[in-house]
Amino acid sequence: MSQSYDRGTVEDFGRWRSFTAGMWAWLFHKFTGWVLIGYLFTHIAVLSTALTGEAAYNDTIVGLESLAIVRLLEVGLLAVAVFHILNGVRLLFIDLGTGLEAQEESFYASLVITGAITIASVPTFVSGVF
Amino acid sequence: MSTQPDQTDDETESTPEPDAEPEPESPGERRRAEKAARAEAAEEEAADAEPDLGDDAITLKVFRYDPEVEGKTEPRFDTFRIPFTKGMTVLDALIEARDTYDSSLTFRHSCRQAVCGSDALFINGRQRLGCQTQIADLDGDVVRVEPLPHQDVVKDLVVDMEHFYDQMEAVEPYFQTDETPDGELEEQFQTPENREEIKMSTRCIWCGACMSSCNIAADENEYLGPAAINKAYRFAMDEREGENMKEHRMELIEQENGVWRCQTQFSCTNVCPKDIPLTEHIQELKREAVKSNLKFW
Amino acid sequence: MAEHYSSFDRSGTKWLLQRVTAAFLVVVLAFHFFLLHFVNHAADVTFAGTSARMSTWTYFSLMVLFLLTATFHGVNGVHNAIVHRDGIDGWKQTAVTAVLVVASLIMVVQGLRTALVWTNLF
Amino acid sequence: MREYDVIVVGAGGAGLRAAIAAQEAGADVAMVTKLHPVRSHTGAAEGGINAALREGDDWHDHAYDTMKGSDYLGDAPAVEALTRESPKETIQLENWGMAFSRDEDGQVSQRPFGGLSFPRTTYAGAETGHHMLHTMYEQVVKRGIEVYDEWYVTRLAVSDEDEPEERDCHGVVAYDIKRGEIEGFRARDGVILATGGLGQVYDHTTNAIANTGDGVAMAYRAGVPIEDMEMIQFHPTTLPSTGVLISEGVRGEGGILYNSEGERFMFEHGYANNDGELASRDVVSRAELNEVNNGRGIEDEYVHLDMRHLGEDRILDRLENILHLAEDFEGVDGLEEPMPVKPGQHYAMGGIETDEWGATCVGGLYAVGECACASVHGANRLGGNALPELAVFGARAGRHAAGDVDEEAKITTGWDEDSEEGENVSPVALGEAGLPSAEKGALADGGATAESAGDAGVVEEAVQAERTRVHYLLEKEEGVNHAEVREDVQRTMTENVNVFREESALKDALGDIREARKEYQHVTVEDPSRTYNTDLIHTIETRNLLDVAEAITVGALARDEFRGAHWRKEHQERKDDEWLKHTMLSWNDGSPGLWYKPAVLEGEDKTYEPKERSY
Ligand SMILES: Cc1cc2nc3c(=O)[nH]c(=O)nc-3n(C[C@H](O)[C@H](O)[C@H](O)COP(=O)(O)OP(=O)(O)OC[C@H]3O[C@@H](n4cnc5c(N)ncnc54)[C@H](O)[C@@H]3O)c2cc1C
Ligand code: HEM
Ligand code: SF4
Ligand code: F3S
Ligand code: FES
Repeated sequence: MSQSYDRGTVEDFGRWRSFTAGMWAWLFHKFTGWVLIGYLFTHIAVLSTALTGEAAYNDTIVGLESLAIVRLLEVGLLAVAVFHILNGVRLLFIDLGTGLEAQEESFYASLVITGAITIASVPTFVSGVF
Repeated sequence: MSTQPDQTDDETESTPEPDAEPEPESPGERRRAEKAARAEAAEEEAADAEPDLGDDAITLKVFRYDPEVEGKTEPRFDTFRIPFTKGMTVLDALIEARDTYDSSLTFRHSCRQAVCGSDALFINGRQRLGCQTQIADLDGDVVRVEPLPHQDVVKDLVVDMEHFYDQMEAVEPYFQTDETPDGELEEQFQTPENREEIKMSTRCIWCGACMSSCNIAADENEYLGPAAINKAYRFAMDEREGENMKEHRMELIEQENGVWRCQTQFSCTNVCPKDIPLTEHIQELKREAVKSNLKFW
Repeated sequence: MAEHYSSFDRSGTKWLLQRVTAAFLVVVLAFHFFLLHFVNHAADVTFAGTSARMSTWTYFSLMVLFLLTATFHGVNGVHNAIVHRDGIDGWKQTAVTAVLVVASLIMVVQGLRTALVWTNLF
Repeated sequence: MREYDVIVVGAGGAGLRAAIAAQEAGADVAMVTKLHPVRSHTGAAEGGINAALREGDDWHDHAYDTMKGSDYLGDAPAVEALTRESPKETIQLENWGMAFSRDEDGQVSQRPFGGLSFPRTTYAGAETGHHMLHTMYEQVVKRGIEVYDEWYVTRLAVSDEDEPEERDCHGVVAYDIKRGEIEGFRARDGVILATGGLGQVYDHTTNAIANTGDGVAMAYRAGVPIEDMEMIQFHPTTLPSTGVLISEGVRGEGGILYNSEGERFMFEHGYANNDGELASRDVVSRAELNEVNNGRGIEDEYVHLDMRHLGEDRILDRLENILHLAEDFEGVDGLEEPMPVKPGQHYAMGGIETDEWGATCVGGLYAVGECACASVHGANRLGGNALPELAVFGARAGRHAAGDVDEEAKITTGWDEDSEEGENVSPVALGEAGLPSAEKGALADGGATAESAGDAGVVEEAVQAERTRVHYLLEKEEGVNHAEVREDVQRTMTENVNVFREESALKDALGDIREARKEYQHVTVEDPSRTYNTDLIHTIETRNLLDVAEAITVGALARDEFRGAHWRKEHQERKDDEWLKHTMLSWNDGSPGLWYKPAVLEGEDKTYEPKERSY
């Protein structure tokens, strides 16, 4: 074969403008999954302060929870988790072979519901720090 | 009028340098150089005059690349203005551009009726068959044509299909039965229902649109891709092949690079010009695989 | 592939487990979030409170299962993403697997140790 | 140079079947094709495969129908080989897994087709060709047969003895489209041409853009006679804007043709009182044009084909593909409205002269499929008879080339004692358009090499000649683009050598073709690239179109009678005393000569007596 032009990875991702619902769902699911597992690691790390004693644990939790930034991150975490759950359920249905025709709609539904739940829970999450 | 350089990529479209030393050039080269110069002049004129092709002219932006032709080794977009006629397809427009303006414009095509699978292209941001895409159905007045993404470009709109063919051929894409009929004129019966079940999967024309649209199949990886899995489906679901053969087929598609890699992006299903429900077929095979595994557990 | 029937196919098993854990996680994660952010506000969590919950068998075993499934689900997801998307194989694949397995083992051990601090079941 | 026992040129249905057969007979086979096999135009065939499979049917009846359909210009031994072996080949395809449509009891389905006395057209939806092509290619993959795809065969390596019958074919020269390299392929046992149709001679055709009659033109220039080239089939139901085919299956299932007055004209105007819409294709095509010419066409161009009354279920089950075609290429919903249709070029009955084993008069050279003329279709092909031809003759030629057959052929090839010299009918000179001598070698394709060069030498020489030609085309000074020449040819053919043929128009066409030949001398290739140079390929193809178009027109002018697809204004009847013979054309190193050969009407155990052909 003579030369050919390899457009490379950059161009693969440069196509995001033409992504369809299913691709976005895939991307978001990936992203949220990674955030969740990342969080799980930190979560366990935080919790294991309990190993050094009751006081250390309580102080860490209270200390962290009093930071506005942590509260905001928690809202983000909720959004991420809710999307991952909803889209995860969507994927489970797809795996079972139901609702394939409605795959776009169900993705949009996941997004909307995630948004709604996130907004609705903001008061609960931030109460006490602002 | 002739090809017009795309405004955004104009650095790549440099005017041909006049040869400094008298290189021994062939008549063909000389002719081409002259022609290029003339075309250039005509182009400038045309750009000034803004040729009038009627209200119905469309603008075609086409990806150009040629590994050995000067000025084309850096990919660029060329712009053609084509008079629009009713019922014109993107393929028609490309042919028109080639036959009237630039005969070096290169693309695959043959049947003009969506059966040969030669002209899967990236048209306005989506994989489509040029011959099956009515220009009137596209949004906007600019038609942007690129070679299929995720594949190496050989020249202009022609991509290297070898990887796709390799994947298609990796799934043992041929009918095999547990037992062959004895008599010369003996058919293997198949219920109309079973034929119906595999019908959609047999429609594939090997155009490669699906593979090109799948992010998982992109890159240098060995994922079989939707078309090849669909091919496997076509045989695995065909009752005439028999149970043992089906086991064998399931093994093939359950490998590392088989069905498990699909992340249900659905883009394959979206772009398939033959409306094959690819994702559905892949998912069905995943479930079949789990089921057949559970049986032996 | 010759050994196909003797053992459950690896990638197929993991695929299925990923779904099964997901289905389980839907419930537990929702419960977890609800309990620790809405019923009991996260800011009000204390060692004593956690300890009390952890001292019932149902809650304790649920949390341990939660830890195990979430770890499997998350780490396996990451593993798939790396191995499948980038299509790496050979020693690189082995290395990725090893790192991920070690990391999750550390996390599970650490998680269990923490859980044992709280509980008075043993 | 690459070397194989058998080289198959073209990978449509005919080529694939030939390759499989040759390989099964033990030959080392390679296929060389300008398109990837699954891109071949066999994939476009819709309707079905005729085979006498069922109780109550008999291959003799199929042979009779075919002979009648051919208007008694078919050669009986070939027709009988076709109809006798078609059931076997069809079931062979089924055994290879082809997804035929099925009856309730699980057998393959059959449906009625034009000109058949029994519903024996075996089909797979309205995509029979697609399934057949893919099934065969799958078998080629299974057998690991070597395929050179996107290699364009430009010339045959034939030795240059004086008489074509003494010549031998030693291989082919091919141009690797992707790399731009020319290479020789030596065939130890045989070269099988299976290059398909020539529809691009016309501008309104059901054929693919790649159907440029390359095989016919190459064989013709190598000295092989070509037969009945004037016999071009115009299909009555093609979409007006693109020429995309609406399968005869629609009429087979009960579709009805209406004119602008809403009359079912096939009956109401008495074109075919018994079979109506299902009369033979030539009859229906002429009827439609007659309606249009008499002011009963819609928009003065077409008629309507209505299938709405068949009901959605039946349409979806058996003709779904038609709905997509009508929608995508004409914007018409076949479930809601009638589809516009008009006749379009569809099939070439004529082609390279072969016997019933696919062998030509040049040693080691075979031709099968649409590029060949065995002849099974005579003056008119019945729908559903081409696909079985691919399978039957593909298999026969493959086996023969691999040396697996020692049966004498009943059909003779080349000049023999029954042949008769023809008169020159053309008002203008034919053949090579007086090229400047320096370039002659670069453009003429005739037999090329001296005996002394040896077998491989013949190929080597042909490769050299081809390199010169390609170099010449790429380096030529300023000139015209092949597309202009091609357009000229297509225009004049469509205008003058169409369904209705008239002496003065045919002569005009020959004049135009002469002009086009002269133009072609100035043709240049703009694209200097070696990589995927389609400009070069199309330029070479255009040369082939010229030769083929001329042959069609010469034959049409010579045959002053009305037979099958060939209608002549001045000669409104079939002249059996004079014209039960094939028109033959030989290149004679650049100056074509016309001659005739009697049609073979004696079959195995009966002679097919010409009867009036009414439907
Ligand atoms: C729209 C349509 C519908 C039809 N429907 C039916 C039907 O229902 N029933 C029926 O019996 N018949 C039907 N026919 C007729 C039949 O399909 C064709 O006659 C037949 O498919 C021709 O097959 P082939 O193998 O000879 O050629 P093709 O399938 O055309 O293949 C030609 C091959 O030759 C190769 N080739 C050509 N030139 C060169 C070259 N220079 N170098 C290398 N390779 C070359 C090409 O790449 C290709 O692989 C239909 C035809 C058309 C157009
Ligand atoms: C609560 C319910 C959850 C559901 C329904 C769910 C569902 C899923 C599903 C179905 C997949 C597979 C996607 C695929 O292979 O195509 C997946 C991937 C993943 N999940 Fe979850 N999940 C849940 C919770 C979690 C949690 C708690 C974590 C973190 C610990 C997590 C981390 C991941 C990761 C990292 C991936 C891989 C993403 C990728 O493809 O890159 N998930 N999830
Ligand atoms: S599955 Fe569809 S998109 Fe993919 S190659 Fe086949 S026809 Fe093309
Ligand atoms: S786009 Fe790719 S991820 Fe699966 S659903 Fe289609 S193969
Ligand atoms: S040209 Fe054949 S699919 Fe478009």
